[in-house]
Amino acid sequence: MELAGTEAVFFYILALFTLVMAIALVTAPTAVRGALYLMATLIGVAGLFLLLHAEFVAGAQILIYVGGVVVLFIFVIMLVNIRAEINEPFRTYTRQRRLAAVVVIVMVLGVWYFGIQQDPFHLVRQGPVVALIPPPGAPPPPVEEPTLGGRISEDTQEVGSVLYTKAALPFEIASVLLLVAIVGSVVLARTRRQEETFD
Amino acid sequence: MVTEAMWTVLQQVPNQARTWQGFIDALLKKGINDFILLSFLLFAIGVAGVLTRRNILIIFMSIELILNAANLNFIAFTRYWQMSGRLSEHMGHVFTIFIIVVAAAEAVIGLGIVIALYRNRQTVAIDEIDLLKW
Amino acid sequence: MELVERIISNPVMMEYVWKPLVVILILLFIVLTLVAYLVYAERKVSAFIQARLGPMRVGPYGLLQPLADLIKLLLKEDLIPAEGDRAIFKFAPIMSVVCALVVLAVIPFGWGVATITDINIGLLFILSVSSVGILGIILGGWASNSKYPLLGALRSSAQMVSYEVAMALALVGPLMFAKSLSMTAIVEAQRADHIWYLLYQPVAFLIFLVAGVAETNRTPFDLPEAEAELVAGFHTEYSGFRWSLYFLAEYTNMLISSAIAVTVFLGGWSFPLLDRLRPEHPGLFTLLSILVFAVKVFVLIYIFMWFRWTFPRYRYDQLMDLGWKWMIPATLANILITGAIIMIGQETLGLTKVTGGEYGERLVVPGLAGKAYFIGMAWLVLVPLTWIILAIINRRSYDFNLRAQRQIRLPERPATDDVFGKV
Amino acid sequence: MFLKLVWLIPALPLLSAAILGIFGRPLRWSERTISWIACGSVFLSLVITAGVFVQYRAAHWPEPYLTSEAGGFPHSFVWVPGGDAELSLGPRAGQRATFRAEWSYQVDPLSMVMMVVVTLVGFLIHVFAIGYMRGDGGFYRFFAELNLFMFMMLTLVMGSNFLMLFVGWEGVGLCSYLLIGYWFHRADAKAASMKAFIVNRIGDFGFLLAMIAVFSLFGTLQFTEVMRLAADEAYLPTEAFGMFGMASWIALGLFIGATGKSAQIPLYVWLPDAMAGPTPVSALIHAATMVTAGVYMLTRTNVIFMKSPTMMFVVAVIGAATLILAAVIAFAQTDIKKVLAYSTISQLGYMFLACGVGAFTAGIFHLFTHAFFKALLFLGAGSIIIALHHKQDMREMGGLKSYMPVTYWTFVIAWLAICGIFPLAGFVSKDEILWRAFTTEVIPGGRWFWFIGLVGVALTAFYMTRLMALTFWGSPRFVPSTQAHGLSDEPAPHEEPRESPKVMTLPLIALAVGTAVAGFVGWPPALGGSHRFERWLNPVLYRRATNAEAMAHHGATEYILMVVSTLLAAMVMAAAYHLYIHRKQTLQAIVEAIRPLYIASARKFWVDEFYESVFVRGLTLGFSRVFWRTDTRVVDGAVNGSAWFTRFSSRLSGWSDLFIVDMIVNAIGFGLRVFSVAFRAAQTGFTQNYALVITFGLLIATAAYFIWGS
Repeated sequence: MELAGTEAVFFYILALFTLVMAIALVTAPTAVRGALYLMATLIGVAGLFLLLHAEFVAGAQILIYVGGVVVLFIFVIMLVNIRAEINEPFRTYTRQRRLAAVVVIVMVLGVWYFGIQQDPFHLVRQGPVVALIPPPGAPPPPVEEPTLGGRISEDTQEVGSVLYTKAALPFEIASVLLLVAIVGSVVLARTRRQEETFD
Repeated sequence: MVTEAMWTVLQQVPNQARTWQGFIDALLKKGINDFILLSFLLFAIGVAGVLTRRNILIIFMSIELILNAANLNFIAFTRYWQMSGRLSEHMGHVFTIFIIVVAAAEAVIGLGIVIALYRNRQTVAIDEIDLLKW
Repeated sequence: MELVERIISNPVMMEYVWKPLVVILILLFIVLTLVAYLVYAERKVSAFIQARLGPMRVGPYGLLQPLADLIKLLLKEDLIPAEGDRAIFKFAPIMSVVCALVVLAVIPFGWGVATITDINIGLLFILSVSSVGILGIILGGWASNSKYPLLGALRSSAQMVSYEVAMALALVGPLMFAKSLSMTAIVEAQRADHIWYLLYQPVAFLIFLVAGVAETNRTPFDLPEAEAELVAGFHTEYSGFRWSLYFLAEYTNMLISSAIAVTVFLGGWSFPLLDRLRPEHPGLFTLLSILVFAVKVFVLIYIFMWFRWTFPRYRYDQLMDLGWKWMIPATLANILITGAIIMIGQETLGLTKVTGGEYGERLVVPGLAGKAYFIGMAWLVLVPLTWIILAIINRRSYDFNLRAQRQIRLPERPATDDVFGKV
Repeated sequence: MFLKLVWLIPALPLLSAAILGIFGRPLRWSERTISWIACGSVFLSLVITAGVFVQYRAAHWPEPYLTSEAGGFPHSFVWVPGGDAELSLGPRAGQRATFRAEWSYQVDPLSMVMMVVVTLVGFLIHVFAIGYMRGDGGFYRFFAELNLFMFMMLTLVMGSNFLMLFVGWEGVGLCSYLLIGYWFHRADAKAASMKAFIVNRIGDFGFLLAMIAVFSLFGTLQFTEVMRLAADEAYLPTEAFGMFGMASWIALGLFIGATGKSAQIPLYVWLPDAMAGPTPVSALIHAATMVTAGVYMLTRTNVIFMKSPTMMFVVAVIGAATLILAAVIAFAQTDIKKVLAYSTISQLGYMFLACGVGAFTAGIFHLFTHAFFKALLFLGAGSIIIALHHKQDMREMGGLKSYMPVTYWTFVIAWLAICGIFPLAGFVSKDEILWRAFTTEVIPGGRWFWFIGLVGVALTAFYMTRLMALTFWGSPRFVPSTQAHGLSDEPAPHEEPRESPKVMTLPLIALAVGTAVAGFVGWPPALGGSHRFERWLNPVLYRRATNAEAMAHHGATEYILMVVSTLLAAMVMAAAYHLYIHRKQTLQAIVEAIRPLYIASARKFWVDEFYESVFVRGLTLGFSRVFWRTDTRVVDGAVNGSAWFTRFSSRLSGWSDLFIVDMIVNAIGFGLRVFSVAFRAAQTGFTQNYALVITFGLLIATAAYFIWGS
């Protein structure tokens, strides 16, 4: 059992927030709004990571995704269509939206049936429950140690050591990938005039 | 979503007394299944966005949604392993970090392509870019 | 009714909802007042630097000036451009200020209760949340539907993204000593070793300071709001209270930058010889630690203001060159050389040991020899070596050599060159 | 204390190489700065080596000292963590072993000798190079590469496992390539560097195979482990003469590697060409250190070789053949450095001969002495070359004796040493080899090998005396040059050759002293010595000589052999002197009489041409010629024939086109138009359509998995 009691409440809040924002993203009228909703979705997912005790990944998610990728998105939106979607009539959806909707709904229902109802992975629920609201007469639930001054989760250290030992080769490959991405984006994004000047 | 979750809980905890208290207790237990469901819904929303939107930028954002759904799964399963006794299990986190890295690289390249495309075709609508057809 | 009472008064709610709420309210009150007085302080400092008196009218020595400003701002009309995106225009400053204020949660203002919360990714949290703050600025500039704000926003986001890299990388050096991202653990590490990491990491401190100035868009890096070119940058179209939110965010960011610098490099709330008070007078110690922290932060803030009123503004290309060609290589070199120094100190000379203490594993430097080694290496090896590396990397560039720049002849370019190429 | 610093010995030259390579050009350091850094680092290495020698001898001998025992990062670290691999040979076949290589250094008697040679000779040559390379544009590059070579060579000799040996092996190959091609604007240097590199790769292939076999057999690459296990009969059974088993195969691979690096038949062809590099490089890499790596490796793996008498015989035969062939070629060379190069090959043949007859210590001893006198010869040649403004042709020298006294006298010492004149270093080591060949019990035919060695002595004496006669004696034949060296601080262009500056002559003198005294390290008991060198090296050998055996008096035979070889050398030297100085007509007549042989020798027995025609031209050019013929005859014929056929048939088809084909085409077109409607609809050019299809396919696949898969 991953979450119980107080944490489950947060799970509901975050899950709802994430899903609503994701739906808002795919139905957003303009790309800037879309980027904002994407940001909200990513922050919601980061919150879920926190619930799952993945603090470092949550931090990295916000730092890289929200602070980097979304900013980049907005940057590009500003470069390519400043208000094209607002000032001119711009169809939001493509011609195949109905067909696509059917496919997605079939997918959801299929997974709902096969993956959740029939429980093929036998992921049973177990473990103790700490209720948010204790039943009358029950002993008060053990209050967790306040974080101040206590031992801190060593998630970051663990992730670091795994990243630099077991996953050292993928790490190197990722660095090469980033280098390739840098070079590729520079080559892709330069204007013809820049090409002429520097060639 | 909430009603679905409630329904799931009620289905899977039949022996729990269906009182108000039992219902709340059951509702407050969240396991791997819920995360898989959530991540799958996120994935489905992302797929829907990729399939239906006209704006390339929004399509990119939907792809980010799909990647995030995968991330969520990785983290949830890592936690599942940790709860199952493998306390030092952190490989899912590492995978997630790599996915984030790849997503960043993908966004950079993709947006570079969008800029180049816009420069040449003056549009960001995907169904107006159909050079492959000819 | 009973249910409601149970919800409100149960210990979990007490621990996680009510107590934090009180702390947050107190903190916000203090910080917001402080920020208001920072504006006052800035005006006073500028006045003294320019041999003026500054605000003198409202209250003694103009001490009530912030209050007057607040009333003025609240009463002003809230203008929204006609063709702008209204929702985003309204939302952007809120986002900026929220991101600035959220960060306050993890800053250790002092020992004990003065540390609101301590999470194990404290520093990462600060960096990531403040990186979200950029979005507020860029969206505000975009939503104004105006030329100057847009340009200002683009410049600002480019600048902040660039300098954020240097800022984050500069923090890696001290982290190698503290071995934790938790703010309290960093302070504790310095306190236990009786050292400030400034002494081990001079290069990182300098770079962090400069990047902090750039991150808060202050002179000499205030290109996003360069009055002469861009009117007021991204907030040209803002007025009244929304404008003041941006202002609040900027000053809070300055406070935060100083607080991080103090925590990571200047020993946070710890101070030599103060520790002896802790066992007997914990309350007094808490108060003194807050005071120490505040004094250190204000010294740095004064340095920030001093910068603003003494340095001229950089050109845009100089700004980018400084960020990418000087500061990022310097931080990378710093990481590498510091790693080597620690490696040699640890493996060869055996000057350090790694222990697991109250705040997790960290690098302990016991004894005078170890400290002398690290300080000596930092100032005698790291600084010159970094400088040599920078000199080699930039030996062909004339970024800051105006005399040499005048000798360069650029190829003739068409006059219609705009910032974004052919958009 | 010094043993803790072993890692610094290779690290210092590496550091210096890195500093010079990175900062040398951007910071525009002066030659003085560069020389101080380069030579200083090597000198420090030399000092540490000396300290290590003293300490090792006092505390650790005869056990090897491994730096991994000192522990800690700079001393040793896990370099290749590796994973599990299945062994495929020997008694442990099928079991798993961890492939794991440490970066740690091994100090044992053998590597100690090599370290001393490399650092001492290397330091002297570094100093010499300061003078030799003065004013060269790539001064910093030269010293960076030379220092890098020092690092690689020291890694080679100090590494504690095969993988480090291999890294050093490849590293010195790389440095050799860089330094041969140092004057990369010269076509011959470029070609020579590439030739050296490629020829060496052939040898490395054998070495690599042997290394793989070693791991597959023993499951480790650590020298100490491998040698301990190899001595075990269960792992590596001793073979009879004529058998070719496991030990022979491994030894064959190692030996192929050694022939490549140490320039033995058939892979010796690169070494003479390598003389295109600067002379200090020739002295350091292509005479004193790198080329002896093969001998070092043979000795290092002597356990494996001793188990295979067949391969020992092959080694001895190859060594003997190389010895004679190279010496004969050296007879007719006119380039002073080429003569020395062939002489090097010949001397390396001696070393291999020694290894082949089982006298590994004698081989290493000859390596040790040879390093001194051959380095001295090369540096002397370098001094002459500088004095004559980069003239290398001996026909334009002569009579230099009076112009360059220091160079001359040091050269004389080296000449006497290489000819084997009592009591210089060459005499001691060469006679050791001859005596051990004469008495060998490891392989049959020892006396024949002794005889070949004796012939080699005569040939060596002859061509070295010829070299002396053409360069130093006789009348001057050089053309006075008014051309300046191109140095800024040169007083005036001088017409006559003059003695080199001190920075070049001092290393010469030091090496001459070394040449004179190096022999006493291994003074044989027959002459009242105690075989100190052999006793020192004894611990690394498989078949160790007991003390009594080593000290045993060999009786009158040894004296007779010594006297025979010395007398022979002296006689040949006298005869050659006489021929070249006083009886030039007789010489001419002799050359005329054996003209075919002389030409063959001058043209190096056409080996280069043979390789060129067989391997380079035969395989590539020959094939291309075959293809060209095929092209012109078969393909062109077919094309022309088809052209005729086309013309003929086009008339036919022109007619049929009108009436048959057009109708069919129209029918097909019509049919395609009808059928393609469906495909056109599928090819929308609309990205999301494709994505939708992909999603749909994914859906079906997933559904299929859930329904039928599980």
